[in-house]
Amino acid sequence: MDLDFSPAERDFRAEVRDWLSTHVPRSLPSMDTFEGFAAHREWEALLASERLSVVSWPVEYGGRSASLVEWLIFEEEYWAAGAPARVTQNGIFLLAPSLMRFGTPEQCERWLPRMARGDDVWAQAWSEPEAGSDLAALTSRAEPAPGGWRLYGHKTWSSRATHATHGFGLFRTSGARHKGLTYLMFPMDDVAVRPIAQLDGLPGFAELHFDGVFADQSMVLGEIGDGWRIAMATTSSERGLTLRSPGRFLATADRLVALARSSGDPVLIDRAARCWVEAEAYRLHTFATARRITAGAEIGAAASMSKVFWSELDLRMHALAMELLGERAGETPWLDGFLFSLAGPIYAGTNEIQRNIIAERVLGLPR
Amino acid sequence: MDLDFSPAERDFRAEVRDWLSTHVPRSLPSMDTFEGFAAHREWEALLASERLSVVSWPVEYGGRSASLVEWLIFEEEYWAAGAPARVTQNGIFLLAPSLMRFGTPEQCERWLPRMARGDDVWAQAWSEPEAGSDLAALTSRAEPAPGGWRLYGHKTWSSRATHATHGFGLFRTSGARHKGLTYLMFPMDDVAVRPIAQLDGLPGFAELHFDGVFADQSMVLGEIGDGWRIAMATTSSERGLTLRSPGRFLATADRLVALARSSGDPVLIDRAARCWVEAEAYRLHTFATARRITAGAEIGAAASMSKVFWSELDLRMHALAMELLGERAGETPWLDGFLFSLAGPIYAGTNEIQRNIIAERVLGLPR
Amino acid sequence: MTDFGFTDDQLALAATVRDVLREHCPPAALRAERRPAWDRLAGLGFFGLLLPAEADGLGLTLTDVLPALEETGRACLPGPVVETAVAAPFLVPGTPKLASGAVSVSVLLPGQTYAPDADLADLLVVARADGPRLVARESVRLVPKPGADPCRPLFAVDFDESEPLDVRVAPALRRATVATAAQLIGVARELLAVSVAYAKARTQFGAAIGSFQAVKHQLADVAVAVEFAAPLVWRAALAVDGSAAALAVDGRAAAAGRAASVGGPAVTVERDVSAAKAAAGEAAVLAARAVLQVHGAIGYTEELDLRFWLARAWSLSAAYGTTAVHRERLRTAISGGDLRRYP
Amino acid sequence: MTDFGFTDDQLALAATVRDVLREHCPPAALRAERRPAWDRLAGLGFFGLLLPAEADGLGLTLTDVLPALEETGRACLPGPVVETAVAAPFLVPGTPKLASGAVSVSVLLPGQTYAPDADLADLLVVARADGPRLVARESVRLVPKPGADPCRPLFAVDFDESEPLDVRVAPALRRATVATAAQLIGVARELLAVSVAYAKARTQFGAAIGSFQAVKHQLADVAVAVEFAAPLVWRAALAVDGSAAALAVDGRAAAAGRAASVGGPAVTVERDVSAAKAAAGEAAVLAARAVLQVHGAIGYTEELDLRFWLARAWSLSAAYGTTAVHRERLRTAISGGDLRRYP
Repeated sequence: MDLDFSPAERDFRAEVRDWLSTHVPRSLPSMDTFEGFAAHREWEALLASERLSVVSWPVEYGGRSASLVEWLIFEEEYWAAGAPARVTQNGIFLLAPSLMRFGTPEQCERWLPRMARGDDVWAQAWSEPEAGSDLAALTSRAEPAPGGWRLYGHKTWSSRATHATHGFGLFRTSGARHKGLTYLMFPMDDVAVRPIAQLDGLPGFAELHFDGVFADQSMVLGEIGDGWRIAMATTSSERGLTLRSPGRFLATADRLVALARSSGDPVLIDRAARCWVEAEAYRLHTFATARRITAGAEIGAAASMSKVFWSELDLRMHALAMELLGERAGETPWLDGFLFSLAGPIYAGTNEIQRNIIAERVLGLPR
Repeated sequence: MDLDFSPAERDFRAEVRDWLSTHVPRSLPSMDTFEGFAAHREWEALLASERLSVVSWPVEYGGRSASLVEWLIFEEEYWAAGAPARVTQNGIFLLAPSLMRFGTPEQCERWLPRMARGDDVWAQAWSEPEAGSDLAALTSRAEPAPGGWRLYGHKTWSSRATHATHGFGLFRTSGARHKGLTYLMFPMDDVAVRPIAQLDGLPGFAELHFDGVFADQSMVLGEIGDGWRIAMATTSSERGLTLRSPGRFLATADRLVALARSSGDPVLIDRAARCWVEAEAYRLHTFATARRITAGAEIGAAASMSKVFWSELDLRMHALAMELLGERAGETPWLDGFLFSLAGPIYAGTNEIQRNIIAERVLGLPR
Repeated sequence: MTDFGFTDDQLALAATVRDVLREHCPPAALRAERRPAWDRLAGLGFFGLLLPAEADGLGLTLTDVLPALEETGRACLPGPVVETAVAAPFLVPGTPKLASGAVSVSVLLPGQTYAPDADLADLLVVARADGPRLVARESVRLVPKPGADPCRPLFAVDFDESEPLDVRVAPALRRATVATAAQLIGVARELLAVSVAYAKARTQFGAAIGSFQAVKHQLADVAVAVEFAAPLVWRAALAVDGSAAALAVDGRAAAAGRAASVGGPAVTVERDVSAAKAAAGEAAVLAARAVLQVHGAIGYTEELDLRFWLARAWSLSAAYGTTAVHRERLRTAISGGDLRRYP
Repeated sequence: MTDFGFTDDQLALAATVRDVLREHCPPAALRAERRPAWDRLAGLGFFGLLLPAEADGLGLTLTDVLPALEETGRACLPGPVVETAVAAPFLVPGTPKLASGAVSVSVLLPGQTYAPDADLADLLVVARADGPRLVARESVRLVPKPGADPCRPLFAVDFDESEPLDVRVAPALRRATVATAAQLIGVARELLAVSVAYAKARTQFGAAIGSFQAVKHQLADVAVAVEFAAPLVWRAALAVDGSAAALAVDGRAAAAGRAASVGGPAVTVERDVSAAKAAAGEAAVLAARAVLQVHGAIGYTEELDLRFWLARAWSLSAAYGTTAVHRERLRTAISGGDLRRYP
């Protein structure tokens, strides 16, 4: 066992830190506004110009073929530098792993480099009004059409969809429940988008209405009817290592400790110190997971433990910041962070679902 | 709204406090030992000689016909004085309310005065090995015999049964599940008792084996086959106001604050202060409940809220004391108190069951 | 004789307020109006409830109006209600027409960071180091401050002209704090009711989500938190009222010869006020957390009325001292040896 | 290059210890013997693992033996294992036959209240204000102190004759604390396994209780707590080992020219040790709470083996500093600005 970094890893950290220190924009408008979305895309393009937008991807798709540990180092530096949230997140963390695993070489070459530069921004289209936690109850459908498929139905809780260029999701091509679902990508041009304002007043989500939107044959990911399996691989990645690197929580914990210290209240300092240690535990746990993945292990249901841990830690940190700031919270980024953190235990599989998965698939309790 | 006590109530409090200050024994051996059991019975007899063992009972049964508020006052003073736990508890708080409500005048006159003096000490016989939380799954049975009933079967988790003189419980006289259960009292003489040692090493529980134990007709409480309804009225009283008066928790909270204060650790003091306020909340809530009962209201399922609150508060208080005392805990009464408090969320209906009841019967959520 | 519950009169007042708010402060009004139902409440005499008879008021106690205040929380009523109806009678009781509701008041007292709803206020009472000052609308400069609650905007206050007020702010501040705690109980009850209704209606995996034990137990925990926070709020109101009575008795040289048995010395009253505010704030914040978890993503949107109650839970839990501030006061009082219980 | 997991050698050692304990420290042995499996472990060289070669040891690091220590917790192994195998090599490394397991050691170091298993100790190391003292069995007077754990009795220690020890106690104390944290992880894992097995087997209301969501979620929470406490324990072992390495480097006038990158200054090592002990203690206490709740009344009895693990969770969480003490150290370190992460 060892927690030393190699010289190459230390050099990489130094390079990233140095570049970020001179390039991170002071602050961008929210990515859920029109001008904020454009500014975030510009930032992604700048990152990509340094091959820093997707460091773990192969070089040919715009990355550096970085190791998992290097990616974790990048993320630590990225959030510590106060860099902006990633408008390309859904594509990079949800779609790209599925593309690399289930897509054709042509699909990868066509879409991944554009995604890496922020040329395309992808929205996910999983949930439907009657299928939230119960994803297998989807009813949106894809009907065969000359050269491809026509999509019909109604998706909701699609993050970033208000400004996205493309989307991806599951559509029913036959059968019921888990069977007969197909994983499809589609351009947003012909999708009727109704923005949904969040608690902060901005349209982080949208409803998508499909009335014959065309997706050509090249937009099918994997086999027809195999969408459930592909999506489960993707959502497991969403729940697990790749979506939530520790970097963001480490940066939040550092700032929280500074905030608590200024209060002088030992009880609040204690709560902040506890969060700081938990963020450190999450980081260490992630190093251990990275080691296992590098050794070829599948993380599987254990990813649900990470999801529960980081989402509740994030909420606890922001709730403590709310108590520390009181009526001044709205003058700081903590209020928006708090509202965002409230969604953590809900999205990517509610924590109730995650606890069921832990109990049934990690511990082996009966369904 | 008013929190003043009447002059009579204040006089009663002064009398109780005064009497206890000169009569409470310094400390008795555990009631689960032979000599401790005898000493506790002696103490009950002394209490009864002052009509203080069952203050809320009618005068003819040994009480003072005290109001609910006077009973609460008695309990506050009793625990604040550091007086011994009540060896007669099962009879007084579980059986007696059912006797008064469902028993004949002859049954009340025969059993209640003896119970008040500790002449008889009653053990409950509810649970069976395969019927713990699921009480309706009982299989112990009563078979008709000349002049009464013969009892067969196996009960467990019978508190105090090792030394008790009598028992009471449910026995199947016909049917399945809730139907066909009859509420029976029985002498312990012919019951085979196997003590069960608890975590503290003492036999607070026992298994009871019945192989034709005779209970004459006078030992049936209520109608044949009506036992479930009677028992539910009793267990509701067990979960609710009567078993857990605030007095014990108030005394614990006061001692906990003193203990925490001496640590000088503001985080532990904060936790103690929080417990103190919660004990006070429980007290105030109980005054409000007493007012409703006095006005003729049925508390019903709301009693489950009290059960959850006091049992988890009690556990929290004792767990904090364990942290405060560390390796010195065993030299104080707090260790035994901690072990006892661990049973709180389990007995008298687990807190999981209680939360189901709250959700279904107080909030109206579907089963 | 202890009688720890509300009288028929107190409950009737609350029922009247509830009926008015149901009709005149529906969720649609929260989106459209800054001060819905204000005139209707004024017509009921709401703003004179705590004022003495000589100021055209009814001279009621805080305890008397507590259930009615809870209803204002349950309805998420906007506007400086607590400040005008509860604080002002103890700061500027002689203000003409205060009882009629024609004058709106906001306050900025010790422990508050900003003045709530100051945009609607005809008068502001601002505590300064040398004592409270009365500021008229035309003398005030307001700077809006961003916050969570669109219906309870916050303002930094500056002014040149003001009058000194010869009054202690503690009686008003205590009452505003307890009144806010009562509103928080109302907010929590409404959030719980909305959660239960949604959990009965929403189905997933072929069953109402309210039939899943995880949902049941979360909502049961909210019910327990509210159930045991409420009596602390009632108690604090009695303590505040009692300390007024005790002061009145003292003022008359304790002619009656019997000290008020409910109200204790000031430190105990502060303790009880902090216990009420902390417990009510925590119950409401817990209810907010549960309602979001039960609703899933839909709870996280502006479209649902829910967001007004969520915002109110957060804004009121920070108002008149955060939960952390009141917890700090509690541990100072209690570890300082103030373990007295009343009666 | 980071490699945050145990090597095959480290895991193989743990597997060997586990096999020995399964055979020679079954639950029946906990009722019957004071020091089961001791000779077998000694035969494996267990008590020399941390001793240097010149003391007939293997010179392993704490990290190397951490999984094996976790197994001693999982098996609820009685006896002064941590004191003899982990603390003694850094207090009295020159003791003849220490590596062979022929000499048992108990310790009473700063932060401990009583000496554990001192009835079995041939030697005692007792910290006094003027430095640590070595006390032989024949010079010691022991007063047994009541505690929760029948297999880890506590003793007050008094003596007349003793020798001064010219050694710093911190290295031994840190290692004993981290070793105890590793045992707590083992205890927690065993309690979780027992809970899961019982929840699968026990039926109520016609279903295995493990199919009820309330039970599932309680056990899931235990799993999460253990899962995220364990890496803190590993990290603390690395930090303690690293600080020894750094000292060794310093001692050679930093000839190699590169400071140890893992071990930080002492304050950071203390911080990491406290993080490990607090998190492991809390995980074990949570597991104890859950196992009792899952078992219902039967968990509350002396008849079940369960009681030994319950008692161990409580006794070890209080050993070498309570959770509260370590939490206090953590907040002092962290609020003092020690936010350094390694590497």
